[in-house]
Amino acid sequence: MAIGRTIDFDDDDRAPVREDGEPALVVDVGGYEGPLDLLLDLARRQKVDLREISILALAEQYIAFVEEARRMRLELAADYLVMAAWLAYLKSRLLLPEPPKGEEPSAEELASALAERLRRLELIRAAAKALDARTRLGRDVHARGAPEPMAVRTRPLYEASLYDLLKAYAAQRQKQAASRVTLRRRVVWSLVEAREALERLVGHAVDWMVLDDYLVRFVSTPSERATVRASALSATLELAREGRLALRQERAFGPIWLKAASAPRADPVPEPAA
Amino acid sequence: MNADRRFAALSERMSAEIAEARLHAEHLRMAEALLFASAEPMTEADLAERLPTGARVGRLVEDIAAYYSGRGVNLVKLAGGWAFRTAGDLSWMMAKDVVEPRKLSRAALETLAIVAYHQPVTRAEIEDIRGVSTSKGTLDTLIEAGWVRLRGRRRAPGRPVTYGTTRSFLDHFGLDAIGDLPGLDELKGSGFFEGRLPTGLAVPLPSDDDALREDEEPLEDGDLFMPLEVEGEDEDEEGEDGAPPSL
Amino acid sequence: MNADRRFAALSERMSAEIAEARLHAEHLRMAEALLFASAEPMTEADLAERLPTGARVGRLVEDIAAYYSGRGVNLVKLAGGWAFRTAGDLSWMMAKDVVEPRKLSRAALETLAIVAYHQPVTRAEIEDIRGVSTSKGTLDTLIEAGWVRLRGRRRAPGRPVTYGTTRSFLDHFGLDAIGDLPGLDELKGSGFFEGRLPTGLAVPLPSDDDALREDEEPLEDGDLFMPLEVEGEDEDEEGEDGAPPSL
Repeated sequence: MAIGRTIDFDDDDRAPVREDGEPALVVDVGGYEGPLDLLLDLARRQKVDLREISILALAEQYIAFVEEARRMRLELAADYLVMAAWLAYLKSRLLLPEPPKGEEPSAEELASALAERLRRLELIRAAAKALDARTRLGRDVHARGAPEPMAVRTRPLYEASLYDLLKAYAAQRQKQAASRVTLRRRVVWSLVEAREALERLVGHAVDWMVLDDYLVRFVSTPSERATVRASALSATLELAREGRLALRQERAFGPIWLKAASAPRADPVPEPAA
Repeated sequence: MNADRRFAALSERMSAEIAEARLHAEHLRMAEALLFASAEPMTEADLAERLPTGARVGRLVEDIAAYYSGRGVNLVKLAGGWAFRTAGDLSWMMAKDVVEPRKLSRAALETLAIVAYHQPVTRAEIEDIRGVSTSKGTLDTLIEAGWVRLRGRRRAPGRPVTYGTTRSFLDHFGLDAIGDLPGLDELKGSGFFEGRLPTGLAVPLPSDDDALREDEEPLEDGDLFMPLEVEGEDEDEEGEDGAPPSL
Repeated sequence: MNADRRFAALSERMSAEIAEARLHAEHLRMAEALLFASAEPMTEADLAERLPTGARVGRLVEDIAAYYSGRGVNLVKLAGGWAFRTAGDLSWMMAKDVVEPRKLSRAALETLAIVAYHQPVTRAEIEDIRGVSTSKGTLDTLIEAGWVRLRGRRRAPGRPVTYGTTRSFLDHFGLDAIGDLPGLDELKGSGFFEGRLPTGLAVPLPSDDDALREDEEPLEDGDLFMPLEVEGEDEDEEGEDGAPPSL
């Protein structure tokens, strides 16, 4: 059976080698893109108008093509064979008397569906060709070769709400107020001051006297009382250690009595175990 | 006097007309500059945005198109806008040392045509029409060229991605709108668009409208970074084992 | 006949001239298209190479340049060649202003608030209240935004510039007058202050009156072009090393 389209035996190095070492003959079906493409080509040979082709004749031609390929031991892709099987089935349905109308589509319906499908492919082929033939940008027509792009200048538009503004102000003022804490200058009677004062007084304390009485003289405001007392106590303890004062306290938290030591020494005695 | 009054009125009207003509001429210059500067088509809205308020964009574009007709450069309506392009009849001269754009393979061209005429279309539908499986590479090439885009997903089992064409497709093929595709009438008459679409949803015309159709849903964010879904295996385009005939 | 011969000669010459004019017109179209499509300026040699032999390139370019003069696009000589460019007086159209909403920085917001409440206020005073030095940029931003203006100069050593708010400040913040800024009690009442407030914290009565105060004197002309004096160093606003607190 002569098939119009040439069948090329593609024996270049891409040809797969079969397991038995014999080079496989691959049918390059002239650039057919699958069975539908082949069918369309066969159909075109029948009629110009696909609506009038004989599906029966088409099926026979296709099957003949496949059989010829097999006879020549050509390897055909599976879907060509599937299509062949389907067409053989369709052919037998078309030849046999039509069974009473059932669920299945009739043979005629199947045949016309195939014809429709071929027509659809043909149409899109024509459309693709027409698309390709259009004057195409960059091939047939050209855009401005040196477009002058639109420079974009961004202009900031600042956004802020009154709420933001007030919040910022209040936070700022509050932070500032908090960061500027003025510490009241505390009047502190330093240890040095206390010692100096006590040293000056030690000479007068020939008899026992209450420390508080001395302190009162230096205390001008109640706020100063604590610092004066603390410093004075530390100073008296120091002076007592040096043996220049005698101290006496009759009970815990009772008044502290002090008087000059009977034999004041010129030099402090070093502590035995400091 | 009557004659004087009439004369004054006439002179006033003429002054107004002269002022308007001058303004129009200045707007013509501006529109010409804008259109000339841009490589891509500008819509009338684009132009209106750039031109002084009150510019009559429709008339400006018409005037410029008329002015340039028959010249080496023409103002043409493309992709819903206007753009200057070299005259089509000079293509022989322009093509001399232009690097020939990569020739589209037949498979790519057919796939593009199916997307263009049948959009929104899924890969399965493309394969159904062509009768072979479509390789990922073919659609990738078309997306890369900027002609095909992912539109959305079909509301159908498997939620396949739907494809459509872009504005740049229209620009490249010299089309103003998708309805200007060549041979569309013939395809319309052929029942081509019935395709495999579920009955009742059949929309008879291709649409590259950004708005999704009823049977489409939007892509997820991730889809844009993984543009091509793998439907089954990815077989090579020219592979012998296309989809079995589904009739 | 003599007359006939002369007529024939004339007619022949005219035909030749018409043919030449037609050819020139066609060459004009080609040159126009080439110049339009070229990415770089084309020299006359470039053009001659592309145009049919015999094209008078010099005249073509001259004609095209003359044709486009005064139009929105001009043919200009650039880098030894010829190229179309937007007319110089329309170059402003080639830029697009994009308004970009930007949030005011905290530093700017604080500075603005201090200017608003304490105006007329000098930069040193702003810094004293904020406890950090104020960068030039911050006041610049506020001036650029149109919310702060230079009022005058304080009659004080160094004659520092005084700042105040503008009408547009009032507009933006929805204030009718500067006196509508809430006072201390209102701020407290609205919960802007948290916790205890130190006694003696006062919010001054701001004035954005155009009239200068007694301790202000007018700016000189030069001040407007050099709006921000640099007082000492310009340290970063948010820098840790703000001015030491001056107690």
